[in-house]
Amino acid sequence: MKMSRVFAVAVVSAAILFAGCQKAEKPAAAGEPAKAAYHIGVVTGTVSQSEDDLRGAEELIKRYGKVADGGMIQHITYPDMFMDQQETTISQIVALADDPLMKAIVMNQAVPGAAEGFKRVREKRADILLFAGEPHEDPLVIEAAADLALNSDFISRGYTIIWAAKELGAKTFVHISFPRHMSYETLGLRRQIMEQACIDLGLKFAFETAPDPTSDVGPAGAQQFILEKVPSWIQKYGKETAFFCTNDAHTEPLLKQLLQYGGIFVEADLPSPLMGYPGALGIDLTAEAGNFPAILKKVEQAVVDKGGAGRFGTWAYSYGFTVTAGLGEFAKNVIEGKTTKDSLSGLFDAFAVYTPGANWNGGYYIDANTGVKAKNHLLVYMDTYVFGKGYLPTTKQVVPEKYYSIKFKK
Amino acid sequence: MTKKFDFKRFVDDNVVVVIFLVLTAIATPISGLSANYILQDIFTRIGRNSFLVFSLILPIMAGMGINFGMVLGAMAGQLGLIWAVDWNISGVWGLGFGVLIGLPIAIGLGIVCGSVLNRAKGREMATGYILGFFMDGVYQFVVLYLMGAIIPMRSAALTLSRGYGVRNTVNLDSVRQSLDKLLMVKAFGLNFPIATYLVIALLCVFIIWFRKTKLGQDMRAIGQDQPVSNASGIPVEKTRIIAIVMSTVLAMIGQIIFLQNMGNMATYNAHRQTGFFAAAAILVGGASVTKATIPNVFVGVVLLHLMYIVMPRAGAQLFGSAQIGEYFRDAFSYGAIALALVLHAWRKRRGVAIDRAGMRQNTVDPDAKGGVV
Amino acid sequence: MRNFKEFAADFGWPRIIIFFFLIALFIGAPFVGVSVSTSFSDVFNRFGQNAILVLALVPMVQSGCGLNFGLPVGIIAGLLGSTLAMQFGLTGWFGFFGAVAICLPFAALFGWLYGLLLNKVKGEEMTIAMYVGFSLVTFFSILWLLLPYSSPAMVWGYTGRGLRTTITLENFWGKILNNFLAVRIGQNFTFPTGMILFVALCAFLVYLFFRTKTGTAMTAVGSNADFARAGGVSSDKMRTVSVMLSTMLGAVGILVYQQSFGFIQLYQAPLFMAFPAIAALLIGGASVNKASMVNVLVGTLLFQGILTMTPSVINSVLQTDMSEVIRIVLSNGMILYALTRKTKVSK
Amino acid sequence: MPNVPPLLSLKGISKDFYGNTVLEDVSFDVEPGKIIGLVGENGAGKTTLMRILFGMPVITETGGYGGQIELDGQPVKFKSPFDALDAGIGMVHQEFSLIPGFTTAENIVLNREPMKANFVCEVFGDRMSILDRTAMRTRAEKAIDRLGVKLDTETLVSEMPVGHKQFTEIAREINRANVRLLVLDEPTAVLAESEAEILLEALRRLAAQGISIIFISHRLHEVATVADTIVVLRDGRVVKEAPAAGTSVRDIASWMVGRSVDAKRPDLASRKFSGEALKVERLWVDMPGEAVRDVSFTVREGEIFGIGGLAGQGKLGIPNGVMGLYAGGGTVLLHGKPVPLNDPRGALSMGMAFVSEDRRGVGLLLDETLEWNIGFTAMQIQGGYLKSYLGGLLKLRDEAGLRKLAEEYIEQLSIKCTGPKQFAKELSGGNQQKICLAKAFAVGPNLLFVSEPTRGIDVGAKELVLQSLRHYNRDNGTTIVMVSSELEELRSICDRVAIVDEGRIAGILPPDADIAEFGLLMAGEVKQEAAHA
Repeated sequence: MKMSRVFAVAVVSAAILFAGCQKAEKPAAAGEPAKAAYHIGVVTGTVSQSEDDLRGAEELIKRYGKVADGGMIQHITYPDMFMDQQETTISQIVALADDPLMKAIVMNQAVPGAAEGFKRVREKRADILLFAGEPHEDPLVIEAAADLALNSDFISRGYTIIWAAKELGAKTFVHISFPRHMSYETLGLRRQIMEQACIDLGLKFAFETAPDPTSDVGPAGAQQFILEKVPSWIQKYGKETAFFCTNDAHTEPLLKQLLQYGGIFVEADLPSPLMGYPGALGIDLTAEAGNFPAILKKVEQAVVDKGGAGRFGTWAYSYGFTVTAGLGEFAKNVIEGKTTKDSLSGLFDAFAVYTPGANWNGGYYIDANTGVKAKNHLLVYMDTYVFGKGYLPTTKQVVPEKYYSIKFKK
Repeated sequence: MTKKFDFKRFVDDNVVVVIFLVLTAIATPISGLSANYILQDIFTRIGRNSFLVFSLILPIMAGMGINFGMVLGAMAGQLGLIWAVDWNISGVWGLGFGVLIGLPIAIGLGIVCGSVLNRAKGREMATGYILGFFMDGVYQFVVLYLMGAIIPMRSAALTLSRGYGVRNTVNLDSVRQSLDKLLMVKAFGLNFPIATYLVIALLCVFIIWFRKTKLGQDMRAIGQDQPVSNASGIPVEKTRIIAIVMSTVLAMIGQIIFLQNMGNMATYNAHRQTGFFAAAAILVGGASVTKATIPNVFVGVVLLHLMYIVMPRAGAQLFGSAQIGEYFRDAFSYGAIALALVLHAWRKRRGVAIDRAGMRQNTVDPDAKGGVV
Repeated sequence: MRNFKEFAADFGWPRIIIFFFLIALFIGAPFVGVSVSTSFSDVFNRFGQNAILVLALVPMVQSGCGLNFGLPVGIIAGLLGSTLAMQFGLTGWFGFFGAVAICLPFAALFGWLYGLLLNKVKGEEMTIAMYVGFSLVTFFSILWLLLPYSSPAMVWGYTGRGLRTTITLENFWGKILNNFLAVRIGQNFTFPTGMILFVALCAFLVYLFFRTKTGTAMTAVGSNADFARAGGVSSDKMRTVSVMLSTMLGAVGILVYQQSFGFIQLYQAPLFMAFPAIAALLIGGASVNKASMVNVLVGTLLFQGILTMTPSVINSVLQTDMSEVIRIVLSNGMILYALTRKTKVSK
Repeated sequence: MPNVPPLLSLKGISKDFYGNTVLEDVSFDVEPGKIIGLVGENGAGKTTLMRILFGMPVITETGGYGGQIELDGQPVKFKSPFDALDAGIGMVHQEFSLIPGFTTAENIVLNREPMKANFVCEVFGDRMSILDRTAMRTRAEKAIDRLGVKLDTETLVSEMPVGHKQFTEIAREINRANVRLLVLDEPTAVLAESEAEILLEALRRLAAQGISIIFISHRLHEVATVADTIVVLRDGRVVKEAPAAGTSVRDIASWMVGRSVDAKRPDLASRKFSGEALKVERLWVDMPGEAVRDVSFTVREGEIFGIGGLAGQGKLGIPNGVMGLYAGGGTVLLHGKPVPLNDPRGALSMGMAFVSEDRRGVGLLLDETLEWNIGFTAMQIQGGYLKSYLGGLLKLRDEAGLRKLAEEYIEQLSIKCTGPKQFAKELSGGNQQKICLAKAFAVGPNLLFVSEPTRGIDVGAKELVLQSLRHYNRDNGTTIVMVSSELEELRSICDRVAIVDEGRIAGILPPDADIAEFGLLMAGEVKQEAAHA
């Protein structure tokens, strides 16, 4: 009885697999004319985790078609509970390498498990380009696994955000985060740089803890905390205070409360016109769907109506969206031989496709501990756009050299 | 046992397995993944997961249901690995060291867990589940606040820069896949981690052997009828604790095997869902909360993970959206456990009703069966 | 002394400890720069926000179905209610009560099905309820993406399809209960009169229900199912009614929560609602098979008090973020305590 | 062998529970290889005696016992059943204690399995030894052989017929190496006649092998055939110890139930009944342990109808079946109208009420107030004690009405309590019983079932309870069907008494009939005639 069951399962599984392969090979035999010569795999979060990243992937699909329809893009998502389910994340990445036509994998955000997934892909298929957007793992770990890692410039922005806050009239700078994020080298180091920049630029720096949305209180509990705390923070620090939080889930309630109680918001950790504002303000964007300049305009109108002119900022284009789409575009160009994978200008060209008219800046990551400049780890940022005021020339600012040598330590 | 193969009865007895077979049978071709990839992933996952799933067998045998308290064992395993990495012991030795450290912790936690479950007879599963959450808090306290502060840590790469607490992700490069690669055999274009398989085979042999021991027999007896076992002099409470301790220790080893394959460890999250996945696997494999066998484990691991591999892609292809595939996978795995539990509970009640009806045949005079029931 | 001991045994040591812990937090708050009036305001606010969700557990406890780990079932119904009301463009009072009106039939239907299921699995309700909740929430994650919602305020801005993770209620019925007759004292203290009144109304209705014939029968079923049967009461029917009631209260509870919170939260959010509610009820002194209005009110106040105070006070005192750990240990410890307590009900 | 002491000797055993004497100066001997037939009514003290012999913890918890138990002439005092087992005393209980998923052999050697030691035992102890399956089977076969029955050692208990389970139990007891005395408590109760025959034969074989047996059974003819000596217990005393040879079943029956005073019922003549209140035809009820197989009887209007019989024979099943608490079939007519079976609400709606024998399990809401307990059924079935509000839209409990009702009955039945708000669990057994009666009275029933109304309550309360039943019958003319294990009680209050045996009515007698007649009916000796009763 027992053995018969095992046997039955084995037989049926084999049958399924056989059937599966049969079917999988069929389209190839049919030989559709519009078939892409190679494929690019894109891994993002779901809408509930990070909308912009996913929209970037959808944009790529729109441009280059999805593999199922003979196009180029194979899009998959990692689990919402990515911290608990790394096994799935890794499998999903490796599954992309299963496709013999796969030539590149773009992952944004590269949540924990990405490095391991990349390692496995490498072992199997050394020819696949592996791009990691906004990696969560330590820089040295992801640099070893990926062809290119790309962060928002946590060093330069550590300075520029403070600079921008000062431009907007802030006297105090409040950094909201929690231990899990503070244990990320990228986020923890940025916080130290911000603290230093505050001292140098004459702002008061304050650190506030908020619950981690991935803990058992969930996003709801974390957001509730922000909703409750912002009024008392404003009281404590005054209205001329710029707030910054490291977590997306915190951003929305923070913006909502800041618009109501006063306060300044330079830009989100992963800035985007879609980040926080539409949700916090309940903006109707149906007419503008897919068009960033239009979205920006609409959001600006809403913020200005709320009396937030000159106090609230973002990037004109979504960072998450651009990284997904831009890295995809870059991968395509590299595969087609239009550029090389270590070309900085090639990358910015690819980004420019999705961000017409915006200024990008950035450079290679230098490990503060070793002083070694990484060849495959880029840090990028663009100009801050302040609602009711226009662009701040963030990218034109020269970040003093000393910030690059601050070590992650407390 | 009827010799004749009764299809209806087979389906009836294996409803969960059949449902999964059908689902994956539909999903696999849709996913468009190659057989080579699926097989390779399945073989990897068998090595990675089945040890964890095995840790559930003994408590089921002892009538304690699914031991959701096994996450305690997973925590012990992680503590062991943290030390192994901290002491920079690499390769298989590192794993052995981790097991050695984890062993006393797992035994201690197992005794705690067993004692708690003895106080909650009849609702062991829910209690074990909550106990896992509770201990998660304690674990966080130890790893996040005590390690480096009170418990000395050597490696700076492991400690948070604030001086105490372990980093969010522990890089297990020093022991990464050391067991898997000890004896990796390539055949038919696939890699087989033979050493891991040997360990699992050894565990199977152990379980088969254990069933034949006096202790195994006692556990089976307790699992079926506690009062009778008690009356015949079997120390019920103690045996139940032993079952949980063994389960916790196996889960500890299982988690170490799991993590060595994963290559890195989410310090504060990796253990959270081990109980959930293991339970899902064993239930999908056709086990019930009262009966589980070795084939249940393998069938379950294969089917559940086959679903995990193909379902997100199949969902993505089917709905034209990657994220729906992902939600699909989630919904199905939760749904599968719920369904399996419901079916078992329902069948148990139906079994009792049938038993009563059977007894009625014995006790009630057939002549008297004039009335309506 | 003996009296105190009896009282303590009756009230339960854990509760007394938590009570004094909370008092200590309030006393300590000013010294670490946490405003007491703000804290009080937050506690009242959270109390009103969560009380109905805790209340929703009572019927099922009373009818002997145990702790409703399947509370997300009711919450999903509530989410359907509020999203549909929004879709239909209802705002203000009309919006809130419209949402209530829409969610109730859904909740009744879900509750009925859920009740039928639970009747089939007597004795293992809690474990199964947990997984039923999980699977329903994940299933609805798909539906939130696929259902043809079109109101611009709630769909993803970029594509205009699928619901957002969080939807603001600002222009609909956000804070509508909170602001009704709200009393402001000083700068930091606001008493959400309307919400507390609504909670009181719900609690009173439940109280009344338990004084009706059906309510009496339900209590009897939970207290002694055989007695109830011998008294001509169908325990299956009573259990189903209690599950429906619990689900409906859960639906209304999430609506009250949302209006105070200001956002509708979809996708994974409902998963995180059941455990705090259960912990609160148990902290209030309920057991797995007996719960009263007092348990609900005391428990919610104590639990939400701890939840509000620990992050600010403890973290300030210890200069760490230990509150997370304290909360996890405390709330799960409470549930564990209730589950392992030798049942007081004499048989 | 005059100089050899008897195997077991009970000397002046006495026992009381909180002043309530259960056993008084019980003495008898058990010689090696002899079968003692122990008979007595329910409550005669058989179970308590066996508990004492077995060292059950409940005995020491309630103050120990008086007298002395001697084994081989040496005084012994067992602290736990395991001590008794070690001393060579085995016991087969009425309800099976077998592991359903184990085979015959596994059950027979349960927790005494032969083992093969291995190296692991050195570290982890004996429990890691491997079971020696072959030896297990051999040992089981040996035990089965001693019984002289046919049993497959590899059959699962759950798939066995009842008789085989019983044999497995006995085999398990005699499998012990040193077993010398076997106590069998109603071993034939669940067996068919042919199976019982085989069992008796097996017992004889065992006795021939030198094992002494104490055989407890209500089937007197079995006792008479198999036992060497018959010991009759009544009201905690040994009333007779006689050799089985030459003793008739009728003698045993009258010793068992016989009391010095015969019931005098001068009132009987004045009781007149007209019409038929309840008619039960071919009723069967599936109540575990109290199965009713085929019962027909008629109760007259205004009558107090008694149902007696030994425990486990099905007398309790009758009211429980009629009231729909257990699955059953057949025809029940109340005043000519059919009563729906398996539907408690239907039965209650027809105006019947039931005071359950399971006071704490079914009769009361222990965690609720007296008001609730008394008024519950009246509220649920008749919609009483509800107050309308908002023109009938809302109906709430009428707390005042409930309190008044409770106070009334507290007064009327002189229930000792602090008031209507007291919790039911805080009352004494007798007062709890009165609450149950009050609950039934509160419905104003036209037919009242009372099951074991005096079980477990003290003498004074007993009389009060019976008195209130009598009064209720006289004052309201309510028909009462009373089920009780106490024959005396039935004879003192009922107008007619039916005796149930093995799920059937063995006979119906007037209360002042000869006591021996009752005894014979209980012992199932007159089944043939009973069928026509």
